[in-house]
Amino acid sequence: AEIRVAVASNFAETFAVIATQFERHTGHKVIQITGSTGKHYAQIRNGAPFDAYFAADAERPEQLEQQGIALPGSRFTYALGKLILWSPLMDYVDEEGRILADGNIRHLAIANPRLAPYGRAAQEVLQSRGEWQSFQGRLVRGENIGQTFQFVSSGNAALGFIARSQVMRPGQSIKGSLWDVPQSLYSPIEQQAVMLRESDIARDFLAFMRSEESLQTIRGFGYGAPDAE
Amino acid sequence: MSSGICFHFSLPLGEFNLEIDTEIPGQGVTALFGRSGSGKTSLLRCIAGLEKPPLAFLRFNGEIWHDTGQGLFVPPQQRSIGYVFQEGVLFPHLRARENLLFGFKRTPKLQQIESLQRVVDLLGLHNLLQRYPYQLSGGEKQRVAIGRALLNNPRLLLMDEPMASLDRSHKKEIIPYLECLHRSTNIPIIYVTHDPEELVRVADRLLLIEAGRLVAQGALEEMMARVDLPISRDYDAGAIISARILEHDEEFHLTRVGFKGGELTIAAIDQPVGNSIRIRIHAKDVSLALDPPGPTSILNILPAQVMEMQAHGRGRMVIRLEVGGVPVLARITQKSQHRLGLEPGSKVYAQIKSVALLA
Amino acid sequence: MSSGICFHFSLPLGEFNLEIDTEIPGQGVTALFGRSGSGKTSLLRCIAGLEKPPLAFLRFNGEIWHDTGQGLFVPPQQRSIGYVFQEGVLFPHLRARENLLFGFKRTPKLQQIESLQRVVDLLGLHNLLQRYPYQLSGGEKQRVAIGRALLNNPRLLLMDEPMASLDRSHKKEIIPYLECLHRSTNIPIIYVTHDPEELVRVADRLLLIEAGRLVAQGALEEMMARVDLPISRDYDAGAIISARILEHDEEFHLTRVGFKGGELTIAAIDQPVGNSIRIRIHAKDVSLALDPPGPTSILNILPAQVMEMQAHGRGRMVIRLEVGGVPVLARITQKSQHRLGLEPGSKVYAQIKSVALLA
Amino acid sequence: MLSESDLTALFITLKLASVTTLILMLFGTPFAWWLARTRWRFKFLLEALVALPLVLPPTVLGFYLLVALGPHGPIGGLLEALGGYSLAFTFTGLVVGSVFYSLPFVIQPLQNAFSAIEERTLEAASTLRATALDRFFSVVLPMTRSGVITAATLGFAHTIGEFGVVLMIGGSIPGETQVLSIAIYDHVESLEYTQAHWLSAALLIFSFLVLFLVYRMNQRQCEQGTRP
Amino acid sequence: MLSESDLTALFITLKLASVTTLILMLFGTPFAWWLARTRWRFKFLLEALVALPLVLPPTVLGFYLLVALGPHGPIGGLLEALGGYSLAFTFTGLVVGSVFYSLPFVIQPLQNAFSAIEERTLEAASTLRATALDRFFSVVLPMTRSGVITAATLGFAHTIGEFGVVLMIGGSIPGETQVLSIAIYDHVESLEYTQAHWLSAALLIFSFLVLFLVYRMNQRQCEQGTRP
Ligand SMILES: Nc1ncnc2c1ncn2[C@@H]1O[C@H](COP(=O)(O)OP(=O)(O)OP(=O)(O)O)[C@@H](O)[C@H]1O
Ligand SMILES: Nc1ncnc2c1ncn2[C@@H]1O[C@H](COP(=O)(O)OP(=O)(O)OP(=O)(O)O)[C@@H](O)[C@H]1O
Ligand SMILES: [Mg+2]
Ligand SMILES: [Mg+2]
Repeated sequence: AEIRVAVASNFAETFAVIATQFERHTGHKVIQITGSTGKHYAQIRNGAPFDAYFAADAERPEQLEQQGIALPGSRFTYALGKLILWSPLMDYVDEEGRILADGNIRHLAIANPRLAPYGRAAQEVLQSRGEWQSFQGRLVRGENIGQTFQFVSSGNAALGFIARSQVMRPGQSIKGSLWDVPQSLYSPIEQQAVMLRESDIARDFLAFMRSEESLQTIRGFGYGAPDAE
Repeated sequence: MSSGICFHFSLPLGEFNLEIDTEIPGQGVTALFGRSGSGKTSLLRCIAGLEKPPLAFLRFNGEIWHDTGQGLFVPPQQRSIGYVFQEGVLFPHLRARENLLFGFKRTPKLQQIESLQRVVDLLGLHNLLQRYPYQLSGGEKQRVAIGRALLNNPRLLLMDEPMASLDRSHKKEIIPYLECLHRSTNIPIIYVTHDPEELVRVADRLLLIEAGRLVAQGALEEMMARVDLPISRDYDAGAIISARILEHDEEFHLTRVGFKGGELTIAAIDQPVGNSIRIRIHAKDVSLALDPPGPTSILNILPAQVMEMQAHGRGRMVIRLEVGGVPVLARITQKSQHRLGLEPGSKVYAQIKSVALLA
Repeated sequence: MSSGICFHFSLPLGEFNLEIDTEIPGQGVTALFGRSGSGKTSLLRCIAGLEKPPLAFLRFNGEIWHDTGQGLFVPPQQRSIGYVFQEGVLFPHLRARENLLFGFKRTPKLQQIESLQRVVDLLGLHNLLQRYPYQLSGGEKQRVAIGRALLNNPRLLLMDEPMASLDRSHKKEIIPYLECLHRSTNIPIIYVTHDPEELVRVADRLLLIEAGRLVAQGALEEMMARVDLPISRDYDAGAIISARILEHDEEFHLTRVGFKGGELTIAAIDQPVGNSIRIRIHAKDVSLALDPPGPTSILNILPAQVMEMQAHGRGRMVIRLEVGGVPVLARITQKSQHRLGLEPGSKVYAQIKSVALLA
Repeated sequence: MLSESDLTALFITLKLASVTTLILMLFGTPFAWWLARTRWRFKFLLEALVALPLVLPPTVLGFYLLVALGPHGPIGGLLEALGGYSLAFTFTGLVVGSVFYSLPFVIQPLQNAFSAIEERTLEAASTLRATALDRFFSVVLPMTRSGVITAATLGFAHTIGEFGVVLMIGGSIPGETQVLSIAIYDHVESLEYTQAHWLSAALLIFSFLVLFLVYRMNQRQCEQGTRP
Repeated sequence: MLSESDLTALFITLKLASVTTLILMLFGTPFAWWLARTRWRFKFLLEALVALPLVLPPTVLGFYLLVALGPHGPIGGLLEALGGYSLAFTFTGLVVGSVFYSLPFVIQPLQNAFSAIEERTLEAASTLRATALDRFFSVVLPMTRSGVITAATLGFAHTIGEFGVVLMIGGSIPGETQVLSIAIYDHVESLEYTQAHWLSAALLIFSFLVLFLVYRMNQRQCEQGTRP
């Protein structure tokens, strides 16, 4: 049997690893549909045939639950996003983020705060450091965190706030230089999942996602693992 | 009643108004004659069904093709006509050969009378068949357009100045073919031309239009012999006479023909003795003498009587003679008329240069 | 050397090859004559600069317009020509008036000689000025095209069958204008036509081409009096004679003219006594008699001598006469020649119908 | 290089582009012909309507189409009420969306090409026994070939590259509605650049070959048929 | 209803569409003319190249443009070496991207319209003292007006609706590179459906009015000029 799961783009690679493990364990098939959380939300509301929804935030799964579209009680946080300030150049970003005070930065890439939780987090960081105003006009905003990464990795923006999961791979060191933004500077980026259609496989899969094996993978990709409830 | 083309069209075109109501015979060649802008093309278009006048009636040999009263309209493609447009209008994407065969291919097998070979021979298109229209000269295009209409195996042929840009030798080949065509197959032809020679060669009837209105119509003989029509002002007046072949003179390549008023010697005609032919005598080729002339190069000298005289332009007269009851026109100067003292009733000798006779 | 149009073109077009090398005078009307597809249009296009033959040389009144040897090419827009296309080619997005003025507006002020008013009057375009080309009849389009070329104030006028679809009364208005144009302004005109009457009216010189090659050229008089050219087969041979006006006969609307060989009476000419004119005597309008004829409607009877005789088609002869040293052609039947016992040296009377004389 | 799912996406893309182009040419041709020939006073309204899908961002257009086609939307609701079958997230839905979105790219070149045909040429054909349909196929189409090819190419290419609409109403379900453009997009989004490059290159080369052949054939024929 | 930032986005969108259309018409017209007239054997290669941007999903195209414009990319590197000025995230960059992406929509209708002009008509104009440029403006343009209008409309409309490329290389900087399509997209993505509806409606109505006027004028003139 198979299930279809809508997955936020930023989690796609991690998800694929876990899904493969699940398939190997159970013999079931997981069809992964990658895309933007906003689009998936609109599609689900309009009857998209998905069994589960792995969003990039907590808001939309919650709304689906309230609207009675998601199965009540199935919602859980599967990963915590970690924000970093990153540049592909070695030794460019320091470990405290002091580089942000450098007035010569032409472009700082962030995700659109209105669309992406990573963007909201980046805004919080800049605001808490009192640098939000000074960056107005120099901020380039990606539609999602993936695009933000492209701005930076292509060198068009010197540096940007991206997700740690975008540069980290299990067992590899991160290329370039980064500032691991302390969790205290932004509210947690909870990525939540819900079940949309009741089925045993879906239930098993969501459970597998919370298994230690999976959490390890999630951590390996640079996410924070949710606290065990 | 059932044979004949009967029509009435009332077509406004901007400031111009076509308003024609008449009937023409369902066979033979009817020439449409009139100045530039008089409505010849518009009339042909109405007959072809390319214009839809607010008021229209058209009956072709008993079939009703257009009747706005009844709301009846037979579209052009069902009329089996051949239309040679004034401007050629070949299909630019087709080679000459495909242009020629366009209508032919769409003709029901049983009605396919004309053959490509014959038309190509007639029009001298052998070397042109593989060419696209842009590779043809003006006259070549026109010939292809004529061939295309003929190969459509029409029941009615509409030709709008089909030979305007052809040289005389091509015309000389095509005209007899048209004569033959309407004689052998009885297809009526409506023919627009400005060339008097073409007119006389091909036409049986004449329809004269001016500013969208019918001015006169009738058999070519009558019309050409009329002195009151604008056509005799612009064109060479002349009488047309029906005659019969009497004898061939092989030595001098001459043919003797007889008509009601006597006999004439004309250039050799390639038809058997006994055949009926039409000949034409230009008014300007006829001179008059009071006495029978002595040795002269003029072969045809016939006694005649002056019937009617009409001034014809400055200093000129057209004299209607009768030669044994057959009208013959002569154009002479007023001075000659005066000098010879001609008046209706005068007896004269009409000197007709034999070579001026046309078959 | 410096006045005159000297050209040499070598242009391959598919299987056809234009290969012409000659010089024509830089004034007067040169008629281009040849069968359909003989290369008349192609030659005009070369002269206009619309074709770029691999081998080309063209000098117009001393200016070099094209010389592939030197790599010199003056584009059409800098040649100040007027080109009347065989197919009209009006601008479909412009009204007749704007079409007429297209070249005029682009002519330097000082060279603007022609006026819209004059051209519109001449061509009878008053009611058409506001029309778009699709609202014009075939002949109307052609007239606009002629007007457009005239209003371009050209130094050289190239006309490709400009009057093919015009009726005779329009032609009669336009031809004298062209005569006048090239006489008063000295603009050379190269003129393609299939109509012998037009030819004789407008042309000073004739260029005969066949299959892309020059067959003969010369002054109209000479060419028309030659019996060996195809043109006299297809067209009416005839002599052209220069004469001088002697006297006007107001009563009978006649004019007496004198030429080297004697005097002729012709239809009244609207020019003062003393003027030089050219007249034409069609061979077929001349008949011969051995004795001086009695009272006849023929006004012009001149003593002549037979110089040369040539069979001309089956049963016909063309006789070259001399009337006081001036050549005159007569076309008669072989039978007449035989009957009258004509041979070179015979003395005859040439009877010329006065009305057959053309100015 | 190309995974199996990529190949599936390629196949679906081609299927979608072909079906869409076919439908557009089938229905667009008579419509464009009518637009080119009618003298109707208000045809400019229709022309403006046809061009309208162009101005909305495809994703937004897709969003509205999704809402309309979804079970609560006017069209989807109606369909559901009739046969209980929603178009969203199906291949048919993709076709509907693409047809709608690529409409102007097909209609406009066709209409322009058709307008250039002179009435006289059609009249000549009609005197030569050709019916309206016959005239269309034997005169209009061959004479407007390059316009027709442009229309089909633009329609086809645009459907291949089309993305926003398809993503929105298709739901990117592999093997069903995930087309190539979405697959590439996904690869880029999930930082799988190598695959993205490969797929893009494949798409480009393939498309270039198709366009190449089409234009080449067109040029050949044009050289024969008409003086350029 | 419309916030100030929406209005700014509207303004930038119009500016972008106008500038892009202007550039495309300025450079596209001679190019299309050349394509329509040349007998060059390999022109079909160019034609295929022009149509190519169509087949890539805009976001992907945008991605590659972004890479090309970046300091390590061919274009960006060159620019940097020359004057040290990057195009990414600037209005100029948007213009470059839009021009590139909307090229086929302008070139193809123009080329088709130009091909329909008969050589003979131009020859007539040249015998009437019109130079090549004069012929182009006094004969070609008026005769191909409806093709030119189609080209400009498609180019303009497509730039307005364009989104993927603009998003990628623009960086959505309010007041500089955030265009309307992105604003609408943002509204949809952040579930602010009301604003999205308003903006879409405004865009549609505005565009409809523009198209309406354009087509209406065109129809009027056509009725005068040529038999339909
Ligand atoms: N592009 C071409 N390709 C091949 N042959 C051509 C091309 N253009 C013209 N020809 C041929 O060249 C010859 C001369 O053409 P041209 O138009 O000069 O003739 P023309 O003397 O003007 O004839 P017409 O009196 O019929 O107008 C014709 O036989 C024509 O078929
Ligand atoms: N669409 C139109 N709008 C206005 N007037 C028109 C239109 N079509 C034709 N006419 C006018 O109608 C008249 C008759 O045109 P038609 O083409 O029948 O003339 P024609 O006798 O064939 O002339 P030609 O010998 O010059 O070809 C002309 O004066 C022409 O200007
Ligand atoms: Mg006419
Ligand atoms: Mg010619």
